[in-house]
Amino acid sequence: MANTKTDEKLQKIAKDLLESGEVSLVIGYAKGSNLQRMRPVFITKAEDAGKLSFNPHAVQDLAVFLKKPEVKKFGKIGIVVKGCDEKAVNALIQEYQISRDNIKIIGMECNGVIRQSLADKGETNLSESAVYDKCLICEEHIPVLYDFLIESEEPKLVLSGNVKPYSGIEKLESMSAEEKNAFWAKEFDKCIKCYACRQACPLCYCSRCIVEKNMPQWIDTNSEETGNAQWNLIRAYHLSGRCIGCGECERACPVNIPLMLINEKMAKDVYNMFGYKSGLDINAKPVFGVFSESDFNDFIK
Amino acid sequence: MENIYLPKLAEIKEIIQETADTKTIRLTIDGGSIDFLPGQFGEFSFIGEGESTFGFSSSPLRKEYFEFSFRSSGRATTGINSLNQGDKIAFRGPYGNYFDTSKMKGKDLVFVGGGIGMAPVKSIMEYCLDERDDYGKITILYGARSVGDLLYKGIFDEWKKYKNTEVIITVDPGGETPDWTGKVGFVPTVLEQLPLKGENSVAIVCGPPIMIKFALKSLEEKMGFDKSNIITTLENRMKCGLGKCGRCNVGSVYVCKDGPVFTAKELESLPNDF
Amino acid sequence: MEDKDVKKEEHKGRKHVEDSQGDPRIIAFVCNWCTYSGADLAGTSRMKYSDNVRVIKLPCTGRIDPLFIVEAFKKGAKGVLVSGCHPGDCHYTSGNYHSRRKYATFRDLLGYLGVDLDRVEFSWVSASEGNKWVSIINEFTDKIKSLPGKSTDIFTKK
Amino acid sequence: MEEKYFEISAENLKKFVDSIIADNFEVIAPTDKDGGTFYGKISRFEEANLDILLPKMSYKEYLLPKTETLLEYSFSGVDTEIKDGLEAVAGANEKRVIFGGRPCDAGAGPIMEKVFNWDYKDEFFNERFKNLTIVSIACEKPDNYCFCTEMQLSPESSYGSDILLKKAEGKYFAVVTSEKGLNLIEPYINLFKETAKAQVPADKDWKKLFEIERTKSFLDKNFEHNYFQDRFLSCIGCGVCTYTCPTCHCFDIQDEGNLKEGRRIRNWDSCQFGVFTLHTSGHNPRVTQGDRYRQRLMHKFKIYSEKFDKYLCVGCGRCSRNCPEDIDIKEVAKDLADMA
Amino acid sequence: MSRIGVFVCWCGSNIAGTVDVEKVREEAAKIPGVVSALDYKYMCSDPGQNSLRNIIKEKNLTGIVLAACSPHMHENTFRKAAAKEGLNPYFVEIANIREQVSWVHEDKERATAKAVDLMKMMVEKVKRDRPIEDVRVPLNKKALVIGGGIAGIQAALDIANGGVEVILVEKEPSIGGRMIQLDETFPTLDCSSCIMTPKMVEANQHPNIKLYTYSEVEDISGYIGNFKVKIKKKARSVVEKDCTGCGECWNACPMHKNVKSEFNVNLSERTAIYVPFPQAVPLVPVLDRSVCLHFKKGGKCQKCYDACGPKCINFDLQDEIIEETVGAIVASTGYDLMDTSMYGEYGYGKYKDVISGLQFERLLSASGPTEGLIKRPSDGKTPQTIVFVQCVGSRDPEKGVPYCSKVCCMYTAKHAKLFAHKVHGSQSYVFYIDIRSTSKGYEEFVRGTMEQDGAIYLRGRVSKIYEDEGKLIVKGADTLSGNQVEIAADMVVLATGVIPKKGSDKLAQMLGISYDKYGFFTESHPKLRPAESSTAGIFLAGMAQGPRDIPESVVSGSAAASKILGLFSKNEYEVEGTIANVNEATCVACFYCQRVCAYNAISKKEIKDRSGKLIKVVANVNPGLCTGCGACVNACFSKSIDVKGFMDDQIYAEIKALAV
Repeated sequence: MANTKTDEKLQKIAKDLLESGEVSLVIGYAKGSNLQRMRPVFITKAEDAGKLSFNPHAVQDLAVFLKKPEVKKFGKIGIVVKGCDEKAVNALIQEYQISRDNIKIIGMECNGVIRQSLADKGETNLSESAVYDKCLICEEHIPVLYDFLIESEEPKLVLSGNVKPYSGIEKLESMSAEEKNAFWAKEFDKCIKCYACRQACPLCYCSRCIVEKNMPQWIDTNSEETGNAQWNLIRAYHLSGRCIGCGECERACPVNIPLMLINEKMAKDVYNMFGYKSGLDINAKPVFGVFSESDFNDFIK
Repeated sequence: MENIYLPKLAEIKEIIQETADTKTIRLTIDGGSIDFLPGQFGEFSFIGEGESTFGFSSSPLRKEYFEFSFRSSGRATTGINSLNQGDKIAFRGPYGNYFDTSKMKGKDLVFVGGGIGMAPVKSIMEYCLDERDDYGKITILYGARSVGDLLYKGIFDEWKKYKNTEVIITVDPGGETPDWTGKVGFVPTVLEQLPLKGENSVAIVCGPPIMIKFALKSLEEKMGFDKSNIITTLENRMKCGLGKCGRCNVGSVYVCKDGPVFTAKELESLPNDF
Repeated sequence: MEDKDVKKEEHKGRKHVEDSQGDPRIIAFVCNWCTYSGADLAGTSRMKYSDNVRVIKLPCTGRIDPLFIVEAFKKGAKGVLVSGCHPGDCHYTSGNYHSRRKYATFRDLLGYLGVDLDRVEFSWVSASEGNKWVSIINEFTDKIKSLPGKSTDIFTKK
Repeated sequence: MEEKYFEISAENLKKFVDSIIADNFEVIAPTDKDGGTFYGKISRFEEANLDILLPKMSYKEYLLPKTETLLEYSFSGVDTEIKDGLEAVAGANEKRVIFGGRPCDAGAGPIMEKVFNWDYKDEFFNERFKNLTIVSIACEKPDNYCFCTEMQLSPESSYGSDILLKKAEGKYFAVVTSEKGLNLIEPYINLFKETAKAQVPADKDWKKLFEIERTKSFLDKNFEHNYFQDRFLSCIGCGVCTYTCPTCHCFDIQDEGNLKEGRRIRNWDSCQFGVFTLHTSGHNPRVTQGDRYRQRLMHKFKIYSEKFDKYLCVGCGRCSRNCPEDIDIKEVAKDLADMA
Repeated sequence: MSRIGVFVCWCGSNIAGTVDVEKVREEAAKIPGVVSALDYKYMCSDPGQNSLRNIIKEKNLTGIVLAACSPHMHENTFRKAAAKEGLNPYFVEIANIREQVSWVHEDKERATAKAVDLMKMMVEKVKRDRPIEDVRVPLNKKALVIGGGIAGIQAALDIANGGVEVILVEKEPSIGGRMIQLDETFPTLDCSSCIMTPKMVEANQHPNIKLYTYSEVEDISGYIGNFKVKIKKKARSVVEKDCTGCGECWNACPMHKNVKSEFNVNLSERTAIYVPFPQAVPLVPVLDRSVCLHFKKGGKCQKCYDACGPKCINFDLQDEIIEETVGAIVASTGYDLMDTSMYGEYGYGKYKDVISGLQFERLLSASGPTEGLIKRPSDGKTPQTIVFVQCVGSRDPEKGVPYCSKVCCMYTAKHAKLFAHKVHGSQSYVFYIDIRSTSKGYEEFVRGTMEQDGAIYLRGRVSKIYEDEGKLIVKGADTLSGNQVEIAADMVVLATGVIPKKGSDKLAQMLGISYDKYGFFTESHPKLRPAESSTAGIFLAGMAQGPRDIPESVVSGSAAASKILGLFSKNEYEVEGTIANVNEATCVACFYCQRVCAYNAISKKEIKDRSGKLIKVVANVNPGLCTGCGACVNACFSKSIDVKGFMDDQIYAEIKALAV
């Protein structure tokens, strides 16, 4: 398939960065195993920059690779990011996992990415019903921080309002404890404890996950109702106030657990309680690194 | 139908504190040992905390007990570490292959152990000592980081009592104490200085990877040991011990079943995946 | 809670009543400086309260990890209480403030995942509030006992 | 048993399935739920989705549950009591039928059986496998990720199936390969019409994209190769490939319980995890994700076949379809074959 | 190998009356790892302790559980007993079956069951106890005092007199702080400079005190016993050691009448080269480069240099950074007065004769701009009527601060009194909200102002002040009579509230000590550790902590000094070993632990290989600062930090022991 203008700009930036030695690696997207799939690509030589491409099938959050030791070894890295993904870069900087000096951010203006499940069935058009819920509530079509910005050639998404993003949250909130319990018990029952949600998450960067700690074994290892619930709880808890909403956990989940219903709910509540949104400011203090004397206290007797 | 994962309960007959952080535990089942061969291993567990893999460190010919030596580090070993004499340990095994004594008979033997790697060496070594007449000269070289890290301190003299048996104990430079009368030097270095010849000899080497690497080199290149006469054991991570759980593959080898005992020659054909 | 709310009778004998929850186990995680001392004070004042509670002492609410709550439920507790120094009173200046954020979030999450929030209680009990400790324990125990026998927590096998 | 052949109308097939459900068989079939298609229990024939090529997950969990109790223990004072977990498995799957799976999934059972029986016999697996009845449907249109043909199977293979259904105009041909299969249809035999092998449409000539032997021969010679490190930089180690794979069978053994009682369980595990081979000492033979993906390739295409004379892969392509980073194992296997 | 001994105490009938102690003992004996279980009437008695010690020896115990009274009662007793037998004292755990069982429950069977549970929990905990060694930190026996007001000077003198070297750093050109600005002091009316100046001189001359005036602390790192301090000695442009303080230079300075005197709170002027006040210590002028013509006009003017006999003026002097290592620090940075511009209705700044209390002090002072005569700033006339307004800014959550500034009631009474003494026949009015005069002699003092000196006290707020025909009309309410009052005054004195010294929050951050929302430094414990900050080795004194008067400031300075002398009485600082510990292998350096640590105890540590190449960065706990609160454990996602004495696996085991 021919290069689009976007692709050309992207390739030029990557080529320049690599040629000038400003970075030794550019992480970007390339054409994938079929026309509706993109895949991550790791460009280390300027002459390979032609592989880079970007379109609404670029679903992956490439920031996930910044936590990989094999990738970290490259030192100075350029990375292609959509607005949502870029927030992960910011959060990683906030949490000292990467240094701003070592990263060149190639920001892509993005009007939405197409759900992979639909893309696999042939969907190629950006539409309200084709994109992920995160795209419908997106406030960062242009990344909040970038060194280069490439404007989108795609038309802006027209929202009719008929598709209600994350509507499951309100539905759940209105349920009784038992109904919620039944809902999640059914969802977690599917869990196979593959931890793909963790691996796909750019902010799950612990070198030893708490589930791998066995002295003590806080999280049951079994993949039955108890162990699954604990895992899903602790994953969500560790990401509360940190999750930037890229949705990679849910996309990676092979058994379709609606993890974003949890992540978004927690993001919403953390914002309501503490006025904090993750990944918007590299100089902001993470919500659980600070406190206020006037914090929400109603639930404490 | 037999559940291959079902352990037996063995009673702790004796606990020997070897160093500050290692112990040897002697077990009995129905007052005696079990049938195993030197080099084999078992899965030992403090029920409730999980299993841990250890090679036997006693001679199977000593029928009143079987033993293993371990260092407390993870959850399972910490559990085992908390047990007292008379308590029960769950045990599965023996598993794996073993030192083939038929190929050692009539030959001179060199046993080289480093640190806690001495445990499996002790098993085969004591086995040979128990049938001392079947073998030629026996040289035992054992070293650890420091005097405090030496296992089996109390029984070195026992080994020395056997005829035509030389016992050399060494500690790494800096690990000696003022009253230390043994050697000071790394195991491979001390090994090189020994008057050993590869011909009609078998060497059994076990210890940390770096020690094995240099010891093998010395034995092969300086002393002329044939690769098939140098035997060592691998210590891959294992869970089932039965060739099922898929953890201990090295190349096409399941260490738990095809090993853990390998000759240097066999090791050479394996990819660097251990 | 104001002192006047604490009924005198509660300090007197408290008979154990069996109910739909059997003998519900309540695990309380408390800080050493305020609540543990408050509970001691209830003892030295010979106040009487429900014997369903088991106290685990930590240095500070800052050390009381939400994981403990999960673990307590896993091990069959029907109610979990977390209690420490009042805001501003933390022996370690800010442990309770940091934890309060975490508890607010964690509790929220628990509720969302279907844990009956009546089963998780948080309180500030100072070293002088023996009577508050007593009423918190009694009220919490009563509440737990009044909850439907069917467990709604997600951490134990059904 | 010698194969037997039957014809069954589409309508009768529905009757057959509904009848076995009525007779208390647990029928597991691809069914639409949770925004995808998964194997699950159906309560009537219509709930089965027979058009889907492959459900997202394999039905491995019916042979090797994601968590299995190996034993239960209880303490009284210093005394320990151990209860054999095998007792609970006895007779498992006796009334369970996997219906509507594909030949690749069916092929996984006998392949896995080898490792569970090569010396020590894992009766947990055996008991489940022995009793499970598998009724598969031959594929008509494999997709781009499929490569069962390359993996010595085919879209119409009956290997591992007790009954293989082949679709024809308005009806199915049933190839019954085992007593188990025969026993299943026996009570409803009036719905079937026995026929001769010659009547069953012959298998199509499925073309291969590459020779798996060449992949193996590359792996035989190349343990250290840049390809592994470079190509799998994009692997995030999520393990989805192993968990959704019908033949991946690695597991972990863990104890969980309290001071009174507990159990020893085995859980699915994955060679893609960093801790999989991590020694207590901190040494890890497989440090990079490249090392770990190589292990998966080695195990599938080299190690297993050397030991058990079967590749540990049925070419279902799930690992490719489900990979969040779009690593396509077919493409990889072909790359390796091309480099050999 | 766990070899646990369980000892069940009857406490007479206190426990045994409600708990079946024998049953608890029997249950203990059944637990794996318990090798000895006993019950005894009074474990804390000498025979009780002796039997405990004997059994430790006899059974070679590795841990002890006492099922007895609260650990707050006798934990130490039993730890000491265990230590005497060579058992690590932290291997003693207490199951509280008195305060939290026998005294609060009645049903014997159920109380016993609970006691058994608590005992089991502690057995599981003690099994997982690791030996804890108390941490010893070497001490550099030298102290730093930041702020040379009365509190700082007192602290410095007390420490110095204790034989310890002190570095006293003062931002201003002279020490003396606020107190030296005051005239007479309540309630004794002794002259402030009469009692303050000798102290200042003593501090300057003390062989153990090194004084840095016109200096600021620029950076502090390290921890108790070993703080590395960088002090910036600002360029004075005068060579201190040569200066005689003769005054020729400031007399020669052409910048006369141009610069407002900070010391006189803008009521007078000073020159560019100046000493803030005649008794300044050291009596060495400072050249204010921001106004000096030499610096402003390209080096032409050097009148001061010409006038200086010893030629000690040096325009080229540069700021100097001095590095010191000290073992302890006193933060006594004092206070500022609130800006009262938010009270536009009072006309401060608009009407010259509406002045602050501190300005009034300067008017009263014999060394002040009026040489002690009370004169109106506007026209120099002696006022006959003065209205004093209290609580300007203080106790006003809307516009000012909610707290009480504590000193205003008393100094206003003093002002009214001195006004009456100095201007016969004058009249003062005092608007107040409440009168707070609780210290020794204070109430009598205020009464005297009212009764003997005729000040009229009106309870109420002033609503407006405006000028009318040369008079200040003060409108206010007298809430006691319910009348609106209007007073024509010659002068109005506002009792302005106090706030922390500007920049003290920055210093607090540098020191790693906490401060409240107003900026006052917070004490480690408001009642029990009022002289300590939250960070070990850093002590607090004076108004920097909150409003207080001179005697209290002196007491707090002495308190800080005595804490430091106490600390320095040993060669090493001993910290309880129950501190946090990082698992470096799994730490990912997200530093959430550092963010939540109230004690600045966590820093970054670089792990390098042999060739010096950075392998990884991890969190590192400073044992001198860590208090073992465990907030870091809670903050760590991967559980790579743990706190000794309350390790994760211990808590886990306790919960596990409670499984139903």
